[in-house]
Amino acid sequence: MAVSWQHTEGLTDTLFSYCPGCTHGIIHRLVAESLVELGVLERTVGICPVGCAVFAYNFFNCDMIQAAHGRAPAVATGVKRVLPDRVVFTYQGDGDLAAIGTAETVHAAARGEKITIIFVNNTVYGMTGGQMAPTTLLGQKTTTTPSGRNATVAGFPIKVAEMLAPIDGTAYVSRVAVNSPKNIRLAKKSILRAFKTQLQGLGLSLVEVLSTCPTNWGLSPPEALRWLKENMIPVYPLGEFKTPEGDT
Amino acid sequence: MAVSWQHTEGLTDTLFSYCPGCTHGIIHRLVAESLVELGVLERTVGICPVGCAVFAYNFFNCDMIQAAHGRAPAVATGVKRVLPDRVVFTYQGDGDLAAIGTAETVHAAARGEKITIIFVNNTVYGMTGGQMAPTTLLGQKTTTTPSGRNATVAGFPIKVAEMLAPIDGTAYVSRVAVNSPKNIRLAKKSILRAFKTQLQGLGLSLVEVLSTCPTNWGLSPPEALRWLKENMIPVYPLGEFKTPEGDT
Amino acid sequence: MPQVIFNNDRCKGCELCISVCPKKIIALSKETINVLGFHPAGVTDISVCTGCSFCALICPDLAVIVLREEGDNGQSVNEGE
Amino acid sequence: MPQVIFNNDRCKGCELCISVCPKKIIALSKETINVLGFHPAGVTDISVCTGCSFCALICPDLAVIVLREEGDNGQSVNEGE
Amino acid sequence: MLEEVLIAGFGGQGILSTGMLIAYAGMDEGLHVSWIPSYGPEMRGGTANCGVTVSDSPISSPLVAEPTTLIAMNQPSLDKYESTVKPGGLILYNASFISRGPERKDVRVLGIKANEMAEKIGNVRFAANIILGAFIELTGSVSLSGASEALKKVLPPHRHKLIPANQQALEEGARFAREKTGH
Amino acid sequence: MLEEVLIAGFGGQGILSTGMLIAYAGMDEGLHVSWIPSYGPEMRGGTANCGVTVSDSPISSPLVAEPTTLIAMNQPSLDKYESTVKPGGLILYNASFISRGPERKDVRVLGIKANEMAEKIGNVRFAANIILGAFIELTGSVSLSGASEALKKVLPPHRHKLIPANQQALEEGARFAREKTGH
Amino acid sequence: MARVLMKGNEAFGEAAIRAGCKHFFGYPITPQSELPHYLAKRLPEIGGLYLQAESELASINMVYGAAAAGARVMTSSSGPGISLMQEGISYIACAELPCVVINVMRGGPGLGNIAPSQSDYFQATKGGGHGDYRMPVLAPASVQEIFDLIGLAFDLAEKYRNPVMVASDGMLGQVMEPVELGPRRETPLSPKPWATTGTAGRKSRNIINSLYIEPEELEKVNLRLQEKYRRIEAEEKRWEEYHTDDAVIVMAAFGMVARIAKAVVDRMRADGIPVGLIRPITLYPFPDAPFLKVLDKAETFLVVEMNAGQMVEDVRLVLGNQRPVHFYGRTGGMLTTVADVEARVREIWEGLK
Amino acid sequence: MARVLMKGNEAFGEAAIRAGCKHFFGYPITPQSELPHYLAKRLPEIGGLYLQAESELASINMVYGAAAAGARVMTSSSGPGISLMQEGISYIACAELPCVVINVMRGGPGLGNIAPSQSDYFQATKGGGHGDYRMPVLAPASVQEIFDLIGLAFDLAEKYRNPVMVASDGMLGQVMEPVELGPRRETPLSPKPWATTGTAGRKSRNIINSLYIEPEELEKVNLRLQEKYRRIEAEEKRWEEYHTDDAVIVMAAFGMVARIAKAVVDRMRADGIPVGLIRPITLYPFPDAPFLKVLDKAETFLVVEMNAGQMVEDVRLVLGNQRPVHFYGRTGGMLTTVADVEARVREIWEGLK
Ligand SMILES: Cc1ncc(C[n+]2csc(CCOP(=O)(O)OP(=O)(O)O)c2C)c(N)n1
Ligand SMILES: Cc1ncc(C[n+]2csc(CCOP(=O)(O)OP(=O)(O)O)c2C)c(N)n1
Ligand code: SF4
Ligand code: SF4
Ligand code: SF4
Ligand code: SF4
Ligand code: SF4
Ligand code: SF4
Ligand SMILES: [Mg+2]
Ligand SMILES: [Mg+2]
Repeated sequence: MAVSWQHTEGLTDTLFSYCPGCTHGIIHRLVAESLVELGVLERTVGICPVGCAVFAYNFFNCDMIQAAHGRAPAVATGVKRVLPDRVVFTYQGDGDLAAIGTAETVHAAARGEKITIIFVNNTVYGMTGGQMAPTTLLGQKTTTTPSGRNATVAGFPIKVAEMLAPIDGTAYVSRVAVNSPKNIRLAKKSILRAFKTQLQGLGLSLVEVLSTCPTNWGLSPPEALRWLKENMIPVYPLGEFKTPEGDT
Repeated sequence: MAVSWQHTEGLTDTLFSYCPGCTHGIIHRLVAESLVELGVLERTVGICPVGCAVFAYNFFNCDMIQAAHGRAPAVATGVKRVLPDRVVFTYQGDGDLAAIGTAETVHAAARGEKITIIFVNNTVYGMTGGQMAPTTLLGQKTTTTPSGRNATVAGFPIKVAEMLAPIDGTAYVSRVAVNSPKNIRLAKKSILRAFKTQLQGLGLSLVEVLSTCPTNWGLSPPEALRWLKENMIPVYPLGEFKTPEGDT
Repeated sequence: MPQVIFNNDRCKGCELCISVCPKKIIALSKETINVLGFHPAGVTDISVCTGCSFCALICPDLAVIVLREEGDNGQSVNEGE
Repeated sequence: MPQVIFNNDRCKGCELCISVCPKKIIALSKETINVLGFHPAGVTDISVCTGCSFCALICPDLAVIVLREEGDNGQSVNEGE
Repeated sequence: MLEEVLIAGFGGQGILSTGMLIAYAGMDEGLHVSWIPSYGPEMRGGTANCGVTVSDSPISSPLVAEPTTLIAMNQPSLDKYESTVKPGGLILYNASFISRGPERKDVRVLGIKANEMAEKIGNVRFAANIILGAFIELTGSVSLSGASEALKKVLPPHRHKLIPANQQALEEGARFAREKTGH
Repeated sequence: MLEEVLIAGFGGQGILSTGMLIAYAGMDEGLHVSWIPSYGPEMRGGTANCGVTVSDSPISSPLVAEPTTLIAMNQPSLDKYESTVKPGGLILYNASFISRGPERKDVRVLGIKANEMAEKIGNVRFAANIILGAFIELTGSVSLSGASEALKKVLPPHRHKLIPANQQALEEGARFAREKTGH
Repeated sequence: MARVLMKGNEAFGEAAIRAGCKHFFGYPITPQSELPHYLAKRLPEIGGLYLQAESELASINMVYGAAAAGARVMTSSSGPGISLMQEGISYIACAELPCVVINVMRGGPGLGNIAPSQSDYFQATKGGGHGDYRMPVLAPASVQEIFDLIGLAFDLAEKYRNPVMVASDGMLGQVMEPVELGPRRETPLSPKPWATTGTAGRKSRNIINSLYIEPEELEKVNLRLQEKYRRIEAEEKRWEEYHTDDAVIVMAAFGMVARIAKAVVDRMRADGIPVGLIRPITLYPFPDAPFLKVLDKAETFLVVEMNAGQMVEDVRLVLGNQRPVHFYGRTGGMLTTVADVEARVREIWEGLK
Repeated sequence: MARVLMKGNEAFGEAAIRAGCKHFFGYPITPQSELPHYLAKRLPEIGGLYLQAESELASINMVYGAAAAGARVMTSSSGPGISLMQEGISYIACAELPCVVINVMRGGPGLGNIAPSQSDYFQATKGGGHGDYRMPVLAPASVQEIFDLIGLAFDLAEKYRNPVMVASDGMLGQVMEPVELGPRRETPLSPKPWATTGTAGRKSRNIINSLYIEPEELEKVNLRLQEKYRRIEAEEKRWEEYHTDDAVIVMAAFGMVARIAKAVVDRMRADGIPVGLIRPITLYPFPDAPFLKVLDKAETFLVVEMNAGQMVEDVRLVLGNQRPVHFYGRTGGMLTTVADVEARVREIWEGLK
């Protein structure tokens, strides 16, 4: 019998620190599997953010660096410029990447850093208790938008993939979701492609992954998958926004 | 006889601190004239950046705040949220706005702050001695790209107007130049329009103004105008990228 | 027949596997509480399992392994929406 | 006839006005040095001045004022490229 | 009088609000009180705990490192905190979730199948209040009526209709403790 | 020996490199030297100045607040710094640009129409070196040959063909000073 | 007056509102997040503004703008976020704008952890930003005191046109304690003729600035600032004394730790050992008077902190080498307990005999 | 050896290259810009990397990454930019990464100006970032000494796995002075088995981290750091003494100011007045020994700084109240001149008689 889905050596045995049903775990697995499939695990350096994935250094089975909130792309730049033949990736939440880390993200993109960014969009600050993120949907209730995000006061959601794709320097930009087996398979393909782009030295690759935060959304994990599909995907459409072959 | 071009009361009598032939002075005049024509000068608060325009508080004849490098949009946000009926503008260089201030710029845009940003793109850090800016052209020599900007090392120019126009929250985004009488007239129209957008409460308005830095470009002022036309405009095309009526 | 192995000690009882199983043959065991304090998931009737692996794909905690006959790829990528 | 008034004390001798004057009637006065230490600009032959105001438009240092007849708008916006 | 209570269990078991009931009751009785939750990413693991201090003199540190009473709502909590209880103190545990009871001999111990009792009242949610009732009965540090009163402040308005059932839970717990210990 | 020179004028008049020539010459003669420019946005106004110290003992502060010699290349510089010169010191100024000479009576003063002299050699660019030649002649703090040598280090390679003309400027300046002051 | 149970972090928020603060700009960080949560709810109710900034950098610069525009304004954060505000605080200090910054301190350095700590003492009191500036730093020791000190913080900020920091530790932020709520302040806020509100109705332009390109001018500004700091040092030192009159051993501790120290004083006195406590309420200006006052009886001092010994430098600066200054501290969020401090005091007492 | 005229800022760059540094990340700021200009040119020539970051925040975090990857790495800035690096420096200190940070100090606070200053002393020595960390701070007084101290800075950084700051003032950055250039260091850099370079060829994963969520663990880290700082304090204090043996008045000054003080010593001694100078070369660890050593002769001390009196606290901490400690300083870029300091010394001398 063949093992079709198996624990990957790209991950340690350590139990994830995520809440039950939080899809951060799925994304971890896809990234780890990709590194293993490409045979680059032992020359990979990963950068974890500040956010629920802050403990990712316990999970990814490669050398890892924990970066200051939002600065992972700068840290990755430091690593990649010193070790150009290593595979370098960051794993960042929406608060980390799209709020406090906006400048580092845009400029790593503009410099065409040969790194891969896994960007986990769950529309909230998970770790700190469900505050509004730059990606919070209009009308969405969070601990800091108790009556729902109101554009007049709190502004509009930021569409990261759309913002970064046109920047010269990015080579691959996509948006995927991990709300269904099908989308998980597509997400895996996209993540693989992002790392391949890095290996080819083409520029920055970024995969925005729509993810759930059942805890702070106040939903059961299966409800959260549904909420993602019904509310997030319409605002954050899936697809490849830029490929090395040309914008799509 | 009618005075067709006259010292505007939007400016003080203080002599500009800019180098001979630096077009910062033209942009100052256009902004000041606009504030006077709209009759809002005495309810305007301007924010100056860190850059050659750091002394703008000596020149604009209205209340002024000097902001930390790159943070003018955050400072403007603080002012506007406290005094929503005032006209608030920032005047920022490319280092200030597009390097260190990237996050503040993008987020003021995403929040749809009802402020006007005058963004002076002169492809270098003027004040500190002509270093590379995010807007430096590929191949352009600066004090920190002595052999010309090389994308592999130093990345690609950032196109600010193009990056900000698609962000929900911006209402008016344009790019103009002050290299000729004709373009100066068009620039004036655009700046007026930006302030009108603010007065209508429609969201953030930004005018990117292509400007010269004869000193750091190592050119005479007339040569600098020509260099702007021949080298900058092809990379940074002029036009309105977003208007309240819809993207153009 | 495919085999679906649940690692009880990793399961957080999130029910995502349950929600995607096309055959509705996964359930939490209400009686057991695992080391983590959760009711772990398990298969109720393996005989109808298609080996589609949706359960393993969606499990965020690496608590599911699916074994199936060589050559049987379960459902295709385009399914499982 | 239009009048073109140069404020010598503000002029930095940058020659931008010179470069845009369609009639090429502006020059720096090589003899004078103003308080700022520059050779200030001035009109050499006002009789051919069109009153287009390009000089005033482009002067970055508010050193030029153009006076012209009512109703005469000089050149239009689309000129002066 | 100094009562330092540590309440620990899963998130969702009403740990934090149970602690608040004690604090409110104590406050209304004119005592010095403090309440402090564990905070941060431990939440992620689904555990929750809080420390409540009730005292007749000002409280120096609100953190409960050596509780006089431990209320353990699940096995990991009991395992983790059993050893910290002050000698002579009290351990109350939810026997519905805990099969392996405490081993300490120098403290009073009472296991309560609180879930089962709560379900009888109508909802497992009341389990924590059953144990709280027992705590009040056994320590007398606050009054049952004080805790009952406090429900109004602690429960959000849309749950106020559950107050009677919660009060019943407190009383059931108290009665159980009285019967069980001959208190 | 302690010579503290302040050289001031417009940007583009060769202020900074003239200062460097003194510093290099001093260094090669085994003296302690330092050179420091004014820096920052004053540049924007088109002014430039630098301070050069040449001394036979270690230099405490390279900043020249009270120069022993002021070399003023334009009117604003002379106006600004005239009063700072040490009594008994020296003021050299470019009379081509400066109509209102210094008023101090307690210092030596020499005005040089350096632009005109430089144009004779072929380019106004040599004006600063003409004044430098005069400075060397009048103070002897460094040698003319030292300054001539230093041209190689200070001028960028593509200007090395101008070295002879620059040397001529130094000599003209020295000669002028000699003649003018009977030095 | 109503006696309610309130969380420290919420008390910061409510106290600010009661002090007339209507504008808050901040970025979430544990262990202070209940503060923004509270204000996100409460401020709109009173017609105020809660704005979540994109970062602490943005927060502090929004505060700069709001303060320039004349508002009573506050931000709040913890260790890493406060570090990011250092440039902004230096600007605010130089531009002489009033504002309140709350630091609910957590374990450092680096990302550290979110457990209580007092390890940002130096940063707060000596100036973590560049240049010669200072700001009053207030350290509440109970939820009730938060109300007093937040009010004071705003008053000092406006009186001196200076940023004021309120330094708490994570424990105080998280604890719920009973508080008596006074009435909301009805007094009109002080006029701010310097605010940049537009020139309408005014003769001259207002400019908010920290750039003084001429050294002469910048020195003048610095002299004015230093003169202000001397005034603050003369007028604003605050502290609490607890059984110091006849104390042979005098402890010094601030914030929550002082409560632990108080319990130790009680225990020791119960045993007849004359121990006292000085609790600095202002960390800057540091209260020297209570230390100098006890010198006739006090033989030795013990500073207790949740850090590696930072305030101990200020105590040493006051005492010189007139008396030994001992230190006891825990770091990384480990708590100083009554038992541990007591043991240390007993040890010192034994040594004295 | 070649004697060349070199600018302080360029010397920082050349010295770093000679110390084996091949990676520089920075953001322009006056008065240190010639440093990036120099390295932008020189580093590519030797196969190194000059990268202009989008901000100082990015710079310091690129440094964090490059140091984690095992490189000898440096950044440089001035006041406002250094303030923006405080969070990053705290992270680097906790993650124990070696790197060198240069601060060419300018007038503060706020935007201040670009004139020379020493007003970031507290920030550098007490920790401007959050948490209990320290870093060695070296203060060169001449362009020549820049070469010595940059080499030392990298060595200390790697020996202790700690950030090291080199604090200069704008004057030293701008001045050109003759220097003798030693040979470029050929010694291999120290091995860094802890670096995150990929696991290939290694048994276990390397992790660079500053998060220790359990207080017990974070306290252990802090104890280890404190132990390291005690070691640094024991082993790395450096200073220069100038005529201190028989000095009745002892001055203390660092950096360029110490040269002015030296000139004052010479002038006073020419008049037969026994004045001496202690020049701390390490500002942290602060050299106490030379102060204690002179106590039998020295009756009074004078600290001279280009700030409002920051190092004076460290001198007072060393001396307690054994001797009066006077202060003379200028701020905002105003320069302490030989004449002014001399006047102050004479005044003190008169007072002694
Ligand atoms: C400088 C700084 N500011 C704030 C924080 C607090 N903080 C920790 S995680 C986080 C946001 C996390 O949200 P996100 O990046 O969306 O990740 P998620 O937890 O949702 O996966 C914040 C604000 C911090 N650690 N450092
Ligand atoms: C935090 C900080 N970093 C760096 C600087 C130095 N600095 C002053 S102006 C400037 C760049 C100015 O360039 P730009 O914004 O393009 O304006 P320009 O002078 O070209 O008009 C820099 C880097 C500073 N003052 N503060
Ligand atoms: S808080 Fe949200 S994002 Fe974080 S682990 Fe829990 S569910 Fe996931
Ligand atoms: S340096 Fe450049 S941008 Fe600045 S004033 Fe001069 S010409 Fe203008
Ligand atoms: S493999 Fe498919 S059918 Fe079988 S249990 Fe898993 S999800 Fe259900
Ligand atoms: S998806 Fe995984 S963790 Fe969730 S219930 Fe199923 S087996 Fe358990
Ligand atoms: S108005 Fe026109 S024609 Fe007349 S001087 Fe000016 S530019 Fe020349
Ligand atoms: S454009 Fe203005 S400043 Fe320039 S030369 Fe003409 S008048 Fe003078
Ligand atoms: Mg998130
Ligand atoms: Mg620019």
